[in-house]
Amino acid sequence: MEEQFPIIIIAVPLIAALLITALWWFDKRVCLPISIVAGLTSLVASVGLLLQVLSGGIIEYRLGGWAPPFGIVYRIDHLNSLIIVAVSLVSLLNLIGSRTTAQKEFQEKVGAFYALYLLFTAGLLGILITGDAFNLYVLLEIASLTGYALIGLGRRRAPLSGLNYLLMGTIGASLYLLGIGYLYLMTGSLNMADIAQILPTILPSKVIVLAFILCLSGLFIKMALFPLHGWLPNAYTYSPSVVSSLVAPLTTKVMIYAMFRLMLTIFSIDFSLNSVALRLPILWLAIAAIVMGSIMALAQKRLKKMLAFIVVAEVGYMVGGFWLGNRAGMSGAVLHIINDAAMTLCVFMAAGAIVYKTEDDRLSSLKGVFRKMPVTMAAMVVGGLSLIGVPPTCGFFSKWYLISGGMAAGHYGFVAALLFSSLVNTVLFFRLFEIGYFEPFPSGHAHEQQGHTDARNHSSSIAEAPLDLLVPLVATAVLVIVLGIYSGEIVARVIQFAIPAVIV
Amino acid sequence: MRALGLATVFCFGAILFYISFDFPGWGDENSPASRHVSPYYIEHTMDDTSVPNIVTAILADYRGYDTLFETAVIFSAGLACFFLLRIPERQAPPARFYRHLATGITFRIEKGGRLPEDTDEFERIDSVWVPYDVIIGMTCRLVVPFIQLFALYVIAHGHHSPGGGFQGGVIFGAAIILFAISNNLRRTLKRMSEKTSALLGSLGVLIYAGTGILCMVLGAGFLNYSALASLLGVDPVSARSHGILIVEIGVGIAVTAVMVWIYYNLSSAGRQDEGL
Amino acid sequence: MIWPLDIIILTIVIICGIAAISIKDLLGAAIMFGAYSFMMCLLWSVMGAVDVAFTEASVGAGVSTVFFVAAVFRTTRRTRD
Amino acid sequence: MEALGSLIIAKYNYWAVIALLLIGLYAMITKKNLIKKIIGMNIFQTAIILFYVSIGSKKGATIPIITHGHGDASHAVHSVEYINPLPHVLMLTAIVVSVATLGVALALAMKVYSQYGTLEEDEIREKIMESEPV
Repeated sequence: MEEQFPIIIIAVPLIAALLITALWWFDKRVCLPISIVAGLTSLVASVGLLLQVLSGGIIEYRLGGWAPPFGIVYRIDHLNSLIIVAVSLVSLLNLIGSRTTAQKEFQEKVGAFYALYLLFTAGLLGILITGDAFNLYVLLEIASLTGYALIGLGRRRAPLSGLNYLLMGTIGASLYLLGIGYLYLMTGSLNMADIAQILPTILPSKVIVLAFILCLSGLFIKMALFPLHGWLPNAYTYSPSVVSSLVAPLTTKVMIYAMFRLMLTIFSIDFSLNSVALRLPILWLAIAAIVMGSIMALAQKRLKKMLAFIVVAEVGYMVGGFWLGNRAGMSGAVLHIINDAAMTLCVFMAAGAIVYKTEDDRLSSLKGVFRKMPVTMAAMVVGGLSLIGVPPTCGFFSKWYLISGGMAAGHYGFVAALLFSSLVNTVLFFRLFEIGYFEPFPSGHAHEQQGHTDARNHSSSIAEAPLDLLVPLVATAVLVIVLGIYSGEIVARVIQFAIPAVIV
Repeated sequence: MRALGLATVFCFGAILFYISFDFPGWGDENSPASRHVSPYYIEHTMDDTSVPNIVTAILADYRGYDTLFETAVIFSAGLACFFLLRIPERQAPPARFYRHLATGITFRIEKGGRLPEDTDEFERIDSVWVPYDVIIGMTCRLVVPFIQLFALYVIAHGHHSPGGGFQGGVIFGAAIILFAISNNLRRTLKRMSEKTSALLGSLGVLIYAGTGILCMVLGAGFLNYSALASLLGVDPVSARSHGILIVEIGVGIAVTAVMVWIYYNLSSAGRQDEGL
Repeated sequence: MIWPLDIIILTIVIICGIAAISIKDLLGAAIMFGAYSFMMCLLWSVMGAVDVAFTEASVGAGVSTVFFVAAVFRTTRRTRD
Repeated sequence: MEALGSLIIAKYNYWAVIALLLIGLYAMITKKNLIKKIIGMNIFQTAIILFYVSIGSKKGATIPIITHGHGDASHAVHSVEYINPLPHVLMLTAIVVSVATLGVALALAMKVYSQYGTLEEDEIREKIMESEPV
């Protein structure tokens, strides 16, 4: 059983999605239990896999029993086993919180929603686990296709932004496919480890450099690195809340993982950082992403759009961390993938709860929301503090690593951008807290002047989000703090081994 | 915008063109692509899987995992179209139109009244007059079974000739779509309802994934068809060949159903009425 | 692989591609796209990729075109570019 | 002259791929009509498929179906006699992915049309500006 963990992680959500599509025509209540069981199985298997990797090192799983360059293999090391756990956990938490909101948003089509949700999760987990460059493309497409559909069913501008995302995303995936084609043309192989072995024999080659650039730019589009982020803000803003709290924490992070896998395993780390003169340009792009994302977030009047621009800035953190090219920066970036998944889930879920209750996410309509929804806003505070980078929340620790990486590399622009972004996040969240906490509820004027029971009751009555949304939200907020407390442990026991030894 | 687009396109093109001079020549049998992995497939397919069509063998066996997810991609496309477009019928329309098939006279029934669904003499239409051509409808009806037969041949003969689950499935689906275009969508829905197509779609992918799980249960890895040998009572190499046939049938069912499902939703904008 | 035939079909493919994106009528564009796919399928069968050509003939030239036509019927034929 | 001729024969297929890639990309960037953009996207994808198929081709080789399949066990199979089958397999997958993407793209475009009554991007933008000032 234990040697089958890698496939269980992927196959169980896939089969559950199929079962839901079939059974839901007969009974609509089966969707959520099946999905949760599938998510839980996947999580248990991924934790088991992480423990196996920790005790025994790299695991290889051959699909169809064929040896690597000929068949497809899974290759699980410290890096992806850690991120797999994070992704399946985030997906499960959001799934548990989806019952009421999904029912409200999708009504009759809720079965299709859960099936797409599980397919999306299976696609992302497949990207993380695979050791085959072409297989990554197929799973990328399954994750994106379900993502487009989920986003397209939101309100107002959602179909248009979904279509925009689809067009951009398809260009991205196609560029990646073209890059893999160039690699295949020169090496004749599709297996990542095999390509990595062949590459040194044919370097230097212009075709390989172009292949690297094509793959990278395809992934940059998919991860919404500035200036290719055009699709992201609208897509995340107008999608249904339960979808944005699924897509926002996961898609960009998994794409960043794919970029790191590309740098690390396919093209060697030495080639990507030193042979191609891309390090500085990409670092500056990352800095631009951080700065522009923060500035654009300041300009927004809607909560979800503001959070979406913060996601754009966070992408800059991680990309920059990897391209700093030293141990601290890379550890920080890997740690930030996990932390950012947790804290983005936290703030987007809290935003989803607010939107569920108030039907409006304009910042001006959030007056008095602390009194109305104390638990939700407490979670939002934890998430916000983590995005700012206040200890002991997890955001502080990864940012610490990133900053010390920037110092060690002598790249002070990156350090300055990180500090600037923290500052802007402080402004953003404290503005939010101020509106929510100090500004009176819209009917509060009466309360101030006449000071009587009617208005007071109205403004102080608690109208909290439903319990099945609150429990995972609180769990996420706790997770944000726990991750922060144990981040030293995570770095020492897992991430340390994920970074190649040549990096100091 | 146009100038910027042109500039981007030309830069991209110039880079690609410049790099193309470093490519190995087109059709060069000594290029790395033809030297490294692919000779193994060409030389060992017969011994490993006993399938002469190398493409089928790689598609369903060596890289069968890719194909599983490719089927899942098409399945999620069907699901996505349903999810995005389908408009469930909430209330009865103000008036229903029925055409008497023998005479072509249209009846209009007001206030939610309706004729029984299973009548052969009348058919429901969506406006006072819907174009209707006996010759086209009849001809296509005659052609459809032959196209379906060909589709089955393509699926079954994928081991020895070009073809397989995808091609056969798409042709089978195209036959049903042809029926839906030449007659109308309601009549097609009576023969293959939306529920049927959704069930068949998930059944098809389930056959594929289930085969993989079955191999796993029998003690080999996921999708390692040689584990089926004990179940089928043949040697492991033939078991691979049979395994390929099973998954191709699954793919065929899934692709047929999903193509029809997507067509249902696209052609009627999710209302599932008369179609094109 | 017969390269004069190959070049002729390639030229037709490129012409069909340009036509498909420049016709000022969406139904026409959809049909041109079908022609493009069919020519592409011929090209691949000339190059020996029979399975790919078969798939493209059924998927690209067949079902994709039907989807395009269905979508154009349910929306509009009008286009300004 | 001789060298130029052989260069063209060795590369013209890749150049055609580049031309098609550019046609698709151009349509996706500059066209305002959503269906036109989707057609451009499809051309872009087929161009990549053509690229892979070109990688797979081999001079003087036949289609990748083994003749003398069953029965004649003594007949050795030489890899130079058959076209490289691996790119074909990959491209079967890519074709199916492209039709799946096409279906979803058209569904989204139809939703956009039912919402705004037009498929032209600039007209849609005008309608958005009218209906929802931030």
